[in-house]
Amino acid sequence: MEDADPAPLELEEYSHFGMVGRYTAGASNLPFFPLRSYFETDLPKANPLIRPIRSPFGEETVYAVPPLKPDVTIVHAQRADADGNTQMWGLLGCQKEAAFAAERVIVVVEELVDEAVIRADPNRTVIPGLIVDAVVVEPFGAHPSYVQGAYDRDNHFYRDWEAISRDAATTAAWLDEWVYSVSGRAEYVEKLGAERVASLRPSGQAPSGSVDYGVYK
Amino acid sequence: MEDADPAPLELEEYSHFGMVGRYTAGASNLPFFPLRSYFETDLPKANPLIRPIRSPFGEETVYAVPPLKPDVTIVHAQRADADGNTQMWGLLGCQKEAAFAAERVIVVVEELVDEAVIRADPNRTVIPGLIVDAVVVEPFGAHPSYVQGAYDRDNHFYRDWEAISRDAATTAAWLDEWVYSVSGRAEYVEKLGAERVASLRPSGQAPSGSVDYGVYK
Amino acid sequence: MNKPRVSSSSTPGGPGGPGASNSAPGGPAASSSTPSGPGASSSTPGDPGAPEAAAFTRSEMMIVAAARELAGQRVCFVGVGLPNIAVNLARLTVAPTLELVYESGAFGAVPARLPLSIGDPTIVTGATAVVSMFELFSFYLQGGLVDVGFLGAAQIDRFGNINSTVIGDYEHPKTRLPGSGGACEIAINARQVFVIMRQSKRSFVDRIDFRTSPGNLGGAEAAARIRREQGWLGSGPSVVVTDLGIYHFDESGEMRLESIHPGATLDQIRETMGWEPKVAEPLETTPAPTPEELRLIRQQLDPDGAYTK
Amino acid sequence: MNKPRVSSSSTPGGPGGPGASNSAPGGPAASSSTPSGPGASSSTPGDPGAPEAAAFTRSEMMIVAAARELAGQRVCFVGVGLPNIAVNLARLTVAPTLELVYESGAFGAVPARLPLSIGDPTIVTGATAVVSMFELFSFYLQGGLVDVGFLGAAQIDRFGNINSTVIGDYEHPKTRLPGSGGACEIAINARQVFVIMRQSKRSFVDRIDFRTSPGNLGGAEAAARIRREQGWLGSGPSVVVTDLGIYHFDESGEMRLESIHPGATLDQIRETMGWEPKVAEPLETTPAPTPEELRLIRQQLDPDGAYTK
Repeated sequence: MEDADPAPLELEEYSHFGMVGRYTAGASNLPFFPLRSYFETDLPKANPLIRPIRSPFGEETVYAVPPLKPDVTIVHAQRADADGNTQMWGLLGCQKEAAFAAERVIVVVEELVDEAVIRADPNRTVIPGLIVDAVVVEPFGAHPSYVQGAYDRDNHFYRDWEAISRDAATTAAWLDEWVYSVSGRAEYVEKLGAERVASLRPSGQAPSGSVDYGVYK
Repeated sequence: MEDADPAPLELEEYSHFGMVGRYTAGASNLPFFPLRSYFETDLPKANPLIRPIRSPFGEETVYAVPPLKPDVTIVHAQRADADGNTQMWGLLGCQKEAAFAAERVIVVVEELVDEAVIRADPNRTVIPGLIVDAVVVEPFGAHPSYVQGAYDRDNHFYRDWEAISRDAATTAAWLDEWVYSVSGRAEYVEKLGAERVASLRPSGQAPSGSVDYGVYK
Repeated sequence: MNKPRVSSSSTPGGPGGPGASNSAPGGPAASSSTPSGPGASSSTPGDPGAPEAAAFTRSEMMIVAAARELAGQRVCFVGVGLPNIAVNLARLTVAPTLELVYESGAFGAVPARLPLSIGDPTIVTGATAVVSMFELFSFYLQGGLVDVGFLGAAQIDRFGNINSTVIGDYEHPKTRLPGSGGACEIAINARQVFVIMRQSKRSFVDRIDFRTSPGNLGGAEAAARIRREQGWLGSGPSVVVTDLGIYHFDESGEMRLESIHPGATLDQIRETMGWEPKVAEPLETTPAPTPEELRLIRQQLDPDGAYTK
Repeated sequence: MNKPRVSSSSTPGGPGGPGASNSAPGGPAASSSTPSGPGASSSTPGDPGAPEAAAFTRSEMMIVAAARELAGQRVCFVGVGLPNIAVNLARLTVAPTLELVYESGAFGAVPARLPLSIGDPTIVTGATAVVSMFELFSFYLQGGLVDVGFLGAAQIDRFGNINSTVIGDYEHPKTRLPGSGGACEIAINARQVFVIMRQSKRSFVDRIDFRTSPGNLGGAEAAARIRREQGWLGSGPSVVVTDLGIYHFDESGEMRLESIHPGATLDQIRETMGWEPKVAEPLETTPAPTPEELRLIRQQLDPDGAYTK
C-alpha cells in the first residue's frame, strides 16, 4: 500500500467504534452519529469527515461521524429461512447495522431452515428477510474464517496468507488456483480436502439449551 | 392529574423513541441522543429539553434529547445467576438501556439458575452481573403484567384497575389490601388464589430449540 | 426488497433451495382468555332509516373499512387502540402476508388472539423477530422500512395533523391524554400514515390543541418541502377511516371524503367535523362488512366488544 | 457494582439464594489445534552475563510482568496482539475472576485456548455475554464499565500518547500500520490504560508520528482538564510494561521506570528510548517468571511461540 502498488488507495481513517457508528447512522437514517472518540488525537486532521459537534445541553463537545450506506452488504450466518430471515449466534460484530444500512443484502448461510425454526426463537433473529435480497446456501462458506458451532478459524491459512500476500505475484498465483480455477465453493471445499475440513470441526458440542416462549391463545 | 390531586405533577413531554434515546445516551455516557422525531410538532415547545441540532454534514437538522440516568432501574426477567447475569426472551423494551444507564440495578427474576445455564447461551444475556446490585428471586413477581413463557398478562386486572384508579379513595383501599397488608410477594400470590394463577399459565409450550456453540480447544 | 433469491452451490444454476413459503404458522385461534367481558356491543347500529344499513355497528364498519385499506401493503406499524384490531383483521382477510410491527419490539407478529396491549406475550410467540425498542425505532421505523404507520388520534385537522397529547391549553389542560407514545415518530418516518378514529366536532377540528404528529402541516407544498429538506423518508398521511366514511388526501394536502359508509349521510359527516369537508365526485359508498368480516370481529378478535362497544 | 445481593421471598431475611460461585467453568485446556507452528522460541534470553537471568526470554518476562499488573482488576478490555496473551495469563494466575472484554462483542470470555484473533469462536463458548459491537463500545466501554484497557502500540511518548496508525508522514507514510482499531476509544474511555510493547529507539520516541490514542497529552494537568471538561470517564495511562521494565506515571503525567527486569540494565533502558527516562528511587527489580508462569506460557497459551519468538 505504501508503494501504491498496483494503484494508490484512497483511505478514510476511522476507529472501530467510528465504523460501528457510521453503520448505525446509515441503518437509522441519521445524518451523523456522535461518539466520544477522537478528541485530542490526529484522526480528525487525517480525516476531515470526523467533525466536532457541540452538545445542545451543557458545554461538552463530542465527535460525529457520517453515515455509511454500503451498496451491498454480505453477511455470513448459521441459518436463514427461504424468506431471508436470518439467525446468528456467537460474535455479531456490526453485521446487523451494516445490513440495515445497505442498499442490498446478501446472506450466506450454513443451513437453510424452515420458517418454523426461525419463528420458534424470534429473539435469535438478527436480520429480517424484509431487507434481504438473496440467500446463498453455502456450507463451509466462511472459510478461512469460522462459524460458531460449525467450524473453527483456520489459523493455518492466516499464517500462510502472510507470506502469500507479501507480493503481487504470489497473491495472483493463489487467486488463480483457489478462486478463478474452481467452479464454485463446493469445489473449493473439495480441494481443501476432507482431512483439513475435519480438523476444523469443534471438538465437542456446547448446546445453548432451549427456552419456552409459551402458547398464548 | 388535571386536578393536581393530590399534588401537581411535573411533566417532561417526550415520545417513546425519545425516551429510548434518553436511556441510550445515559447508558453510553453521551451528552445527547439525536433522532428525527419532533420536527414540526409542539413537543419542543412543551419541553425545552428537546433541542434542535444541526448535522455537521450537510444542511439537515435533527432533534436531540438529553441523557437519562435513573437512580435505580428495576427490571424483571426470566432468569439470572447469583452474580446477576440476566437473560430474557420476548419483548425487551428498553430494559437493557435503562439498566446500563442507572446508578443501581435491581433484577427481579422468576428463577435463579446456575452460572452454567447463563454461559451455555451467552447471546441470550441482556444484562451482565457487572452492573447488577441485587437479584430478587420472585416467581410471579411481574403480576399483573406477564413473563414470556411463564404467565400471561392479567387483562382482568387491568380492566378492574381502570375503575379502582379513578379516585383516590378506591386506590388507597386497593393499596391497603394488596400492598400494605401483605407481608410480601408470596402472600400476594397466595391471596390471588391458585385458580387465578393457574388461569394465567400459557396454554402450551413453545420451545425455542437449542443451538450449538461448539467446543473450541 | 422483494422475495430474496435463494441459491445453493450444490445445485448451481438450478432452481435453488426449497421454495419460499409464505404461510404463517400458528394462525389465530379463538380468543378466550378474557371470558367475562362487558358483554355484547351496545353501540348504535347504522342509521335504521337507511335501507343499506345491515346488522352491523358503526364501529364494526370503521374497523372493516380500515382493514381493507391495508390490501397490498407489506409492513405495518401497529398503533395502540383501534389500529390494533383493524390491522389484525386485515391480516386475517385482505393482507395475509402483512408484517405486523409492534413498537414494543416485535416484527412479523402472528398473534394467536387479539393482543389487548402492545406489551402482550401473544405478539412474540411465533413472530419473525423480536428486537429492542432502540433497534425497532432506529432501524425499522426511522430507517424507512415501515410502509404504513397506523395511528389512532384524539384530534385531527383537515391536513392530517394529529393531537394525542392534551385537550385544551398545554399548561392547564382540560384533559390530559396519553401523549405521543410512538405516534410522533411514526407520523414522521413511516412511508405513509393511516388514521382510524371516530369523528365528532371534538375530534375533527379546525385547529388541533397540540400537534403531536405532523401531517401535511399547513398544506401539501410546505409539507413536501420540509420532508425533503429534513431528509424524512415518509410522505405523510394518506388515509383516514372513521365511523362515517373514508378520507384520502387531495393534491393540496387536505382530507377529502372518498367513500361514505352505508347508513351514514353527508349531513352527519358535516355535523361531525369542524370544517366544511371536501367531497369526491363521484362519492363512493363503502361496501358493508361481509358476514365473514363480522364473524372474525365478533367471534375471534373482539368477543368481549372491547373495541366495538 | 460489587457482588449483587440475592434475595428471595421464600426465605425472607434469610441468607438468600444459593451462594455465588466465582469459579469459571470450562477452564482452559492444552491448546493443540495448530500443531505445526514455527517451533520453539528463538528469541534472546535475558542477558547471560547477569546472574539473576533465569531461563526465560525477554518476551516471556514482559508478558509475565504485564499479567501481574492485572492483580485486583475486575474488567479488562483486551487489545489485539501482546495484551491478549498477557491478559489470558493473568486470568490463569493473579486474576482468576477477571472479566475479559473483546471488542468483537464478548464479555466475561473464558477462552479454552489462547485466541489468535479477537474474532475467534473460543472467546464465545462459555462467555457471560455476547453482544453487538455497538453495545460493547457504547454501553460497556464508553459507558465506563471497563477498568483497564490493555493496549499494544507501535510508538509511545513519555506522556503515554500512542501511535498505531503510521510511521512517518501521514500522507506519505514510511510504514502503514493497522490503524486505531478500538485503541482510540479504549484510551479515552477505559478507567485506566495499560500498555505492553517492546521498547526501542523506534518505539519509545520523543515525538510520535501520529497520535492514535491520547495519553496524558502534554502533561498531567492539561490531560486532567480535558478529561474533566469533555466528560471522559477514563483517567488515562497508568502502566507501561516492556521487555526491559515496568513504568508507571508520575504526578506530572510522565512515564517513570518503577522496576527493571532481571538481566536488563539502565544502560539498555536508556539506549532503547528517545528521551532521558525518569527512574524511581529505589528502583525495583521485577521478580523473574515463576516456573508455573513459564509453563502456562510455553505449554498452554503459546506452544507455537507466536507471541514469544
